[in-house]
Amino acid sequence: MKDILLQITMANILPFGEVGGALIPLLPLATFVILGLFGRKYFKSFAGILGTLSILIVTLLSFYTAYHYFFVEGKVDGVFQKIVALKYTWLEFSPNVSIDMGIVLDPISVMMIVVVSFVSLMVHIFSLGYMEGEERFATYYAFLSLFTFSMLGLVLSSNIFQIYMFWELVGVSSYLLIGFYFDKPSAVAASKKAFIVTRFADLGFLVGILILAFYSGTLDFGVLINKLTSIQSPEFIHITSASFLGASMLTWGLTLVFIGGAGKSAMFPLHIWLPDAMEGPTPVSALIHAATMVVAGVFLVARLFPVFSVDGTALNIVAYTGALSALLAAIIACTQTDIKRVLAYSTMSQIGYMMFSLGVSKYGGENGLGYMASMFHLFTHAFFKSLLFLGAGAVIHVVHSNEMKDMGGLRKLMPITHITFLIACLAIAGIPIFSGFFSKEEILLAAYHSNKLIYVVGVLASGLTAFYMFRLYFSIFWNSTQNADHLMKHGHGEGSLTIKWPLIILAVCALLAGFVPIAHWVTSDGVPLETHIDIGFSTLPVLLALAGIGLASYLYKTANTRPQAIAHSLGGLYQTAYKKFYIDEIYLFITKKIIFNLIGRPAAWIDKNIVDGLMNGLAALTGKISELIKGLQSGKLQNYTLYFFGGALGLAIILIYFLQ
Amino acid sequence: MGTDFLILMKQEWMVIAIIFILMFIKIGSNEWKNERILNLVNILLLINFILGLFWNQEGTLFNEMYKTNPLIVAEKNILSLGTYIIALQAYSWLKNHQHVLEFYILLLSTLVGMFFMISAGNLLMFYLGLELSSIPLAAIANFDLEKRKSSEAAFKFIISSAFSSGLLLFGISLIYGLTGTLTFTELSQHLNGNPLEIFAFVLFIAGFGFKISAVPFHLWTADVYEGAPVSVTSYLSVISKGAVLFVFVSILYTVFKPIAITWYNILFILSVLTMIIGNLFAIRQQNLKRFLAFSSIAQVGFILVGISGASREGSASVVYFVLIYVFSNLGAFGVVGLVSALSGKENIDDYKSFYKNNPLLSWVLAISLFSLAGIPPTAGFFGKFFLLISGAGQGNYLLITIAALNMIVSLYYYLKVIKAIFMDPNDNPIEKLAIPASPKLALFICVAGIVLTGLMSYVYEYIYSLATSF
Amino acid sequence: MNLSALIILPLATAIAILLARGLKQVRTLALIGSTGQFLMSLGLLWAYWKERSAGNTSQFLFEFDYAWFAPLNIHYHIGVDGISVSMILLTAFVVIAGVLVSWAQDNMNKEFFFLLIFLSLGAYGYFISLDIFTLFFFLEVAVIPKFLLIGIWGSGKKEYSAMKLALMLMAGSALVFVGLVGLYFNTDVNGAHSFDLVAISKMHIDIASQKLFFPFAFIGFGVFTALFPFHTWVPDGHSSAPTAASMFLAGISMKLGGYGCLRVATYLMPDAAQAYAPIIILLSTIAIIYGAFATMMQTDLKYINAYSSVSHCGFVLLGIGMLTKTSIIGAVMQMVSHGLMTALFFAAIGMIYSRTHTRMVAQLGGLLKSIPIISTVFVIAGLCSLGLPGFSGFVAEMTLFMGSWQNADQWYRLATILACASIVVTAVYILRAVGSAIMGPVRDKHFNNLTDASWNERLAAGILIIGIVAIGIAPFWLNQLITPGAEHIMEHLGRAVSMK
Amino acid sequence: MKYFFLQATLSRSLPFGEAGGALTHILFLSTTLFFIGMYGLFTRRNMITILMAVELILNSVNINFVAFNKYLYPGKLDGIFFSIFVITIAAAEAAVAIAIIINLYRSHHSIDVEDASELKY
Repeated sequence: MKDILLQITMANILPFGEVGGALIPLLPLATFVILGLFGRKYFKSFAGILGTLSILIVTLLSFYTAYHYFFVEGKVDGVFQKIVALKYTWLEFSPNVSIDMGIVLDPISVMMIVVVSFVSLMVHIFSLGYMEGEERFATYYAFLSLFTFSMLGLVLSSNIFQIYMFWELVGVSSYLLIGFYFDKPSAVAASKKAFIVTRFADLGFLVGILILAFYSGTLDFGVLINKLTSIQSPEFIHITSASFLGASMLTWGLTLVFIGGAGKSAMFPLHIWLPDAMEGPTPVSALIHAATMVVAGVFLVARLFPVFSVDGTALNIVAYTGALSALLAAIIACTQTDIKRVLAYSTMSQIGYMMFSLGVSKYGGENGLGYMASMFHLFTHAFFKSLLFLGAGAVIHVVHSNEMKDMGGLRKLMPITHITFLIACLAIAGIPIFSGFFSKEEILLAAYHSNKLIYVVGVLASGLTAFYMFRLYFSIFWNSTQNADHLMKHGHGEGSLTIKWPLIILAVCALLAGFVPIAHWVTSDGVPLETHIDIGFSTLPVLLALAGIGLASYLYKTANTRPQAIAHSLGGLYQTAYKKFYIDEIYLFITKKIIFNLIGRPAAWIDKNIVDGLMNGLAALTGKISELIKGLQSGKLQNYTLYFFGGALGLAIILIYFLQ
Repeated sequence: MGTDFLILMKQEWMVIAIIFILMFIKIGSNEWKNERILNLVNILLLINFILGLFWNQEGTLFNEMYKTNPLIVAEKNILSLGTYIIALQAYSWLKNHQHVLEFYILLLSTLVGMFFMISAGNLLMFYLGLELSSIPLAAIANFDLEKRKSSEAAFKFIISSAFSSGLLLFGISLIYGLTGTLTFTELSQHLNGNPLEIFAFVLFIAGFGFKISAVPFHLWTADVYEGAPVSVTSYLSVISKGAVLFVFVSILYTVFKPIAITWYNILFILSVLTMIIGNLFAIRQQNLKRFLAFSSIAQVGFILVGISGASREGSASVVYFVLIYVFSNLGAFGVVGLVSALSGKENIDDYKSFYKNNPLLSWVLAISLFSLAGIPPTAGFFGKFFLLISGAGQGNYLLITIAALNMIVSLYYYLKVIKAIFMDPNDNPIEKLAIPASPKLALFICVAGIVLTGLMSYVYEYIYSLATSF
Repeated sequence: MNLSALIILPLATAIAILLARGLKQVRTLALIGSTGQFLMSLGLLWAYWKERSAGNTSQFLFEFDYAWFAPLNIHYHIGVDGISVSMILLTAFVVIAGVLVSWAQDNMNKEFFFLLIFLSLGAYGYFISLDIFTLFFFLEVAVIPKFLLIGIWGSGKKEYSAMKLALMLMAGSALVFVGLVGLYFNTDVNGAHSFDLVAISKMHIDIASQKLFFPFAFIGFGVFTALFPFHTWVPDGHSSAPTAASMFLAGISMKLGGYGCLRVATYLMPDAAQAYAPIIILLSTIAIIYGAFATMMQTDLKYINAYSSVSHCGFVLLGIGMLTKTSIIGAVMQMVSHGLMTALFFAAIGMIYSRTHTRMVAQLGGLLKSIPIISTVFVIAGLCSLGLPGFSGFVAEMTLFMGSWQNADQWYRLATILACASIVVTAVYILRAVGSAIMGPVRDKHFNNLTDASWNERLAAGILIIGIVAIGIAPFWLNQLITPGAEHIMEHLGRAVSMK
Repeated sequence: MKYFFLQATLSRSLPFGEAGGALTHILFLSTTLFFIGMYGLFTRRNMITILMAVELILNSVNINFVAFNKYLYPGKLDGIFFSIFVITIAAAEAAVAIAIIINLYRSHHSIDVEDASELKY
């Protein structure tokens, strides 16, 4: 057996050397195994504490790592290095091509582990109160740990196949968590849908990997990026000269990989699973469908960004898909009434921002602004969006409904939730000082310098964002107070400390995250970037956002019939947006009508009647012939002798005249 | 000369001695009980078989009319063993029969006839042996005197047999006319393959075809097998057929070697026809005896494939297969005969849920059928494999493919019986049968033979060492 | 290590079972025997590693050669390489799980366990054979027990299924037979024909005869491993069989075919394998896609798994047809993985069926609530089937795809992409089944009173899951086990090409 | 027509030598007898007649043997001996056959061959 290969460079970045590094993903895995096997029986309510403790340790380790990377050892000659901290061969196909399990530390992965573990910790704590009394409490924490493990593994991947594996694992943990309330048919359907849609996208990812790996002759990110970005390398010449249907194999490979990313990140037209995924417990939505898993697609493109940057076509696809998704989702979000769905569409919209920001970016230096902005937005978005979801969760916890009409006037009942939610809304709307403002400005700036059309879309969407977020905010916390009064009467409180504290912590983050100098740390080439806010440039988006807020307060702050009137006057347009542009229906048509009826059913029918029928027919034919020739054995002696003689004579004739 | 005469023909003498002992008993006293006679006969046949294994010599007698060599001795021993098993199995049937002694006298006469036939070095001797082995058989085919089917079977058998000897003789007479000799060793030097000779040869082969029931000379087989008593049927299907096959191989391989191409073509046609027709008819049978008749026809098809190999492997594998066939077919017939004698049921439908009350018999029948179907680890697998491998030695893979596909068809009907025994429900399955000791012994021998003959390669290697090279 | 012990132990167990009395004795004996097999297979793995790490690089280890039928040059020649060892491990895992699952088998228990153990004997013998006669012998040994197992203890239209299975498999082996005989007569080892796999591999058989006999051997073995369009025994056979028999059938018996395609057809007739590769790939791609779509329409859990087996075994043949080292490794991995996974699946289905007395997806629902352990087992099997990382299915499929993609031909690429696409369809049917049978509201009041898995069922599932996970999270050992064998095959292919 | 055709083939290919003429005539006779027997066997319905037809066939063989012996190979007595044995065996055969027919008559009350056709298919 070949020994496990350990390649440690600058191991002291990681707490306690490589062991500590490996602990970051493996601790949640261990928690998953322990809770999964024994949780039901032996832990029951202690499971939550155990899971939270383990994730707390992981968070501390991540912070330690981030500190050491960004402040102590990560930078060599002013450039943040890509450090392979741990690597062992998992499956070797040939000396060059192997799937490795490793930990790679570079700005984006270090940033991501911080985000993932921190948000995960918040969600763990929140769930202690939120999921209390749930029958499958231990299982819930097991799944959360599994997800955390997979997500950490994903961001730390050193190998494109490793990322694919964890990609699938986050998919399945998402599946398990969405379907957590398995006795609800809608939850089951949603989990199924989420998994299948992303699986379909992953097909693209897989084929993309095959293409890239074949031409570059490696699966290792470092080597792959090296080979496919150096114009003179034979691999590069090979992959760009080979073409299929008019596009080079590089474009194909990257586009296919991007399809995988688009699936996971709910980009149009593969976004249909995300709104449905809100069937899962709300903290799960906060963790998976807001802050971490859904940005995996962005992360993937960022990870391969050097390669993307040499291929304009692929990058354009990324940009336009992102922009389209951002706008589309924003429009749909304005019409939805389920608060979690609104948040889901807003997530999709924000990820659209990140995507197109990457798409308009170039590699290196100032040109890499979009890359930086995208990562920045990813960072800030994680906080305010998980905060929004947790806030929504707290609301749902009290109201026991997802529908806006069941809410209203909750600001008195739930003051902390109200304040934190407001902060988050301001952040996402891009109001200055709040974190979202900084990242969104960078994105729009990058777009402005590179693609005016996308810039316009971005600005438009940012106005819409402010509108629908505040529509949400007002509908929940202001508007009619009937429901709130009713709840007050029955003595409902805001919830336990475990519910409140995460909200507060996240609110602080959402407020302050914008001041984190991401530009100094996370850039396309590792060289720190200086950014500054251009007041003049910011005016338009901020004004638009304020307008959106104003419109929302006009329409939704108090109970009135104006929204209905507007919806009515928009008629078909409103309906189209409300029905999410009928994309679900189109999918349904394709799957149910075309795949099931035109492929599945015929295949089953053919198998039963034609292929199997052939076999049965063969047997039946034999029986038929047997029946047919039974007359030979007539029972009459004279016939027998006649056949006997005839046979002999025939044999003689054949032999004498034909075979001689 | 005198001692040679006694020693070389030792096996014949022993059987003749048994016949005489039985005749003395018949003449001397009528008081003997059936059981006593049956036990005596069984012991005598066992002694005959054991003695047949030792003190054998090689040589010729009567101006090469009679010859013997280790292979022939081995073949005769196989037949003796088979006869012994059949005698054991006949116990339940003959226990209450009036004419036990006559049965054995006639039966053993045919055995003597076969011995002479195998040892024949001359067409006349061959003919005499053949007739001696078939005419008494017709008589014992009618041994259930009062049964209509039995008489009909015997009648069909004797007339077909006479007719086939007529053709055979006509062929022999023409061969004689063309070559002027009847001795095997001289015959082979005079053959040159002209059309008349081929015509004569075809008639000659037709005679053989009748005996081994190759299609299209097989039509009597099923009727006779069904009508005759089970013991006679098993004797016909195993011993009589086996003996003729032994002769057939040696005559083709030695006497008719000069016209090998001709008989290769004949064997090709016959084997394909035999396999296909045998199988197609076997599929639709309900009566187990009739079913086994057709299955044995199909088996002959495979044997013909083996013979067509025209090699030392060919002759060895035919002898080997016949040995295995003795065990397998007698195992099957043994069970069928027992059930028929004790409960009177012969149809496949009657065997539904047979396993419920008679697990032992079921397994014996199943193992025998598996062996007939050629399923490992039973010996039948090896037998068939070697037959087909020697057949493939000629490079005719079409024949092998046809044979292999026919094995599937044959498997189907064997499995149909297995299915009835083990799987099909039946409200009224056959009661638990009390099996007398001697049939039990017979079945044990059969099963042991089926299991061991294949796995112990020694048996095949021994036969191979005896076999004549082509 | 004396490999014959792998045959002798099951034989001794089988005989002991025949002599035993009562269910308790019988099943105890069966368990002891299968545990013995299990330990022995692990011992074999250990011994194999020891030999290899001691620097023994010969192609086959622990060889033993005895002239069985000397006149025909038939030998009892046994030995193992990594591929065989992995298949033997698979067999041992499935056998012990199968015995455990059948713990409560009361109806004709003696015969049942006898046949199970006998079947395993055939499989072991098959995997250790280095003489193609012996190999063929054991191949057929393993057929008839299945017929009886299905026909006697099965459910539904069991007689029909049993008959169909037996006939189609025997038809397959008849074709194999023709192929082997043809091969035999085209060999010349020291002036004699030979069945010896090693000896034949060292000589060059002329291309015309290779081309003539390769289809026989390949299709023949292919029938066992559900080669389209000869796969129709699979759904009926699997669904009618009792649980343990389904497990054996899908877990072991279908692998006999794949192993034969690789070890006999491809290895011994490399030129023909190359010539026929497009057809193999075409058929296996059809099997993969078509099997997957046909699965989607099934409503019976066993049918779902059976059709998915058609699809998954298509991967095996695809890997063999692609003829690259990685794809062949992938094919072998897929065999092991699918064997374990599908056995687990059938075990879970059997457990569900024995409690709810239905296998129809539409009649089940909400089982996760009342029988969480069994449901979890089912879900794990499903996730493995749809190729989730961490389980063996993923490793095998990815290896296969990587290997297939190395074949630069456009059409082969298309086949690979289609094969990749099938995993999406797999997700659809697995999740549909899981969604409506395991999850969802409780469909029937009685389901609330079901008892969860008993110790033997847990143990059986646990053993299989350990196997699946052991490959899933640490595939390198299996990879290294298989690689030398695959390299030998590739080397042979390469040499054959240069001889052209 | 078929039979004549066959006879023509026979006579063309026989190496008759000087004795050709006479032998041909005798062979013609025996062949005719053979086919007459055959015809009787195929068409008669009485079992005894059928038996007689078979005897005719055997007799044609006897004629063959004797003729060949006399004209072609007069030095040895192979053919003649053969025919004696054939006659003997034919007698034995007839005896057994008639016994069987008698027994059959007991159960069937008929010796029409059509009545003895219960065993079929």
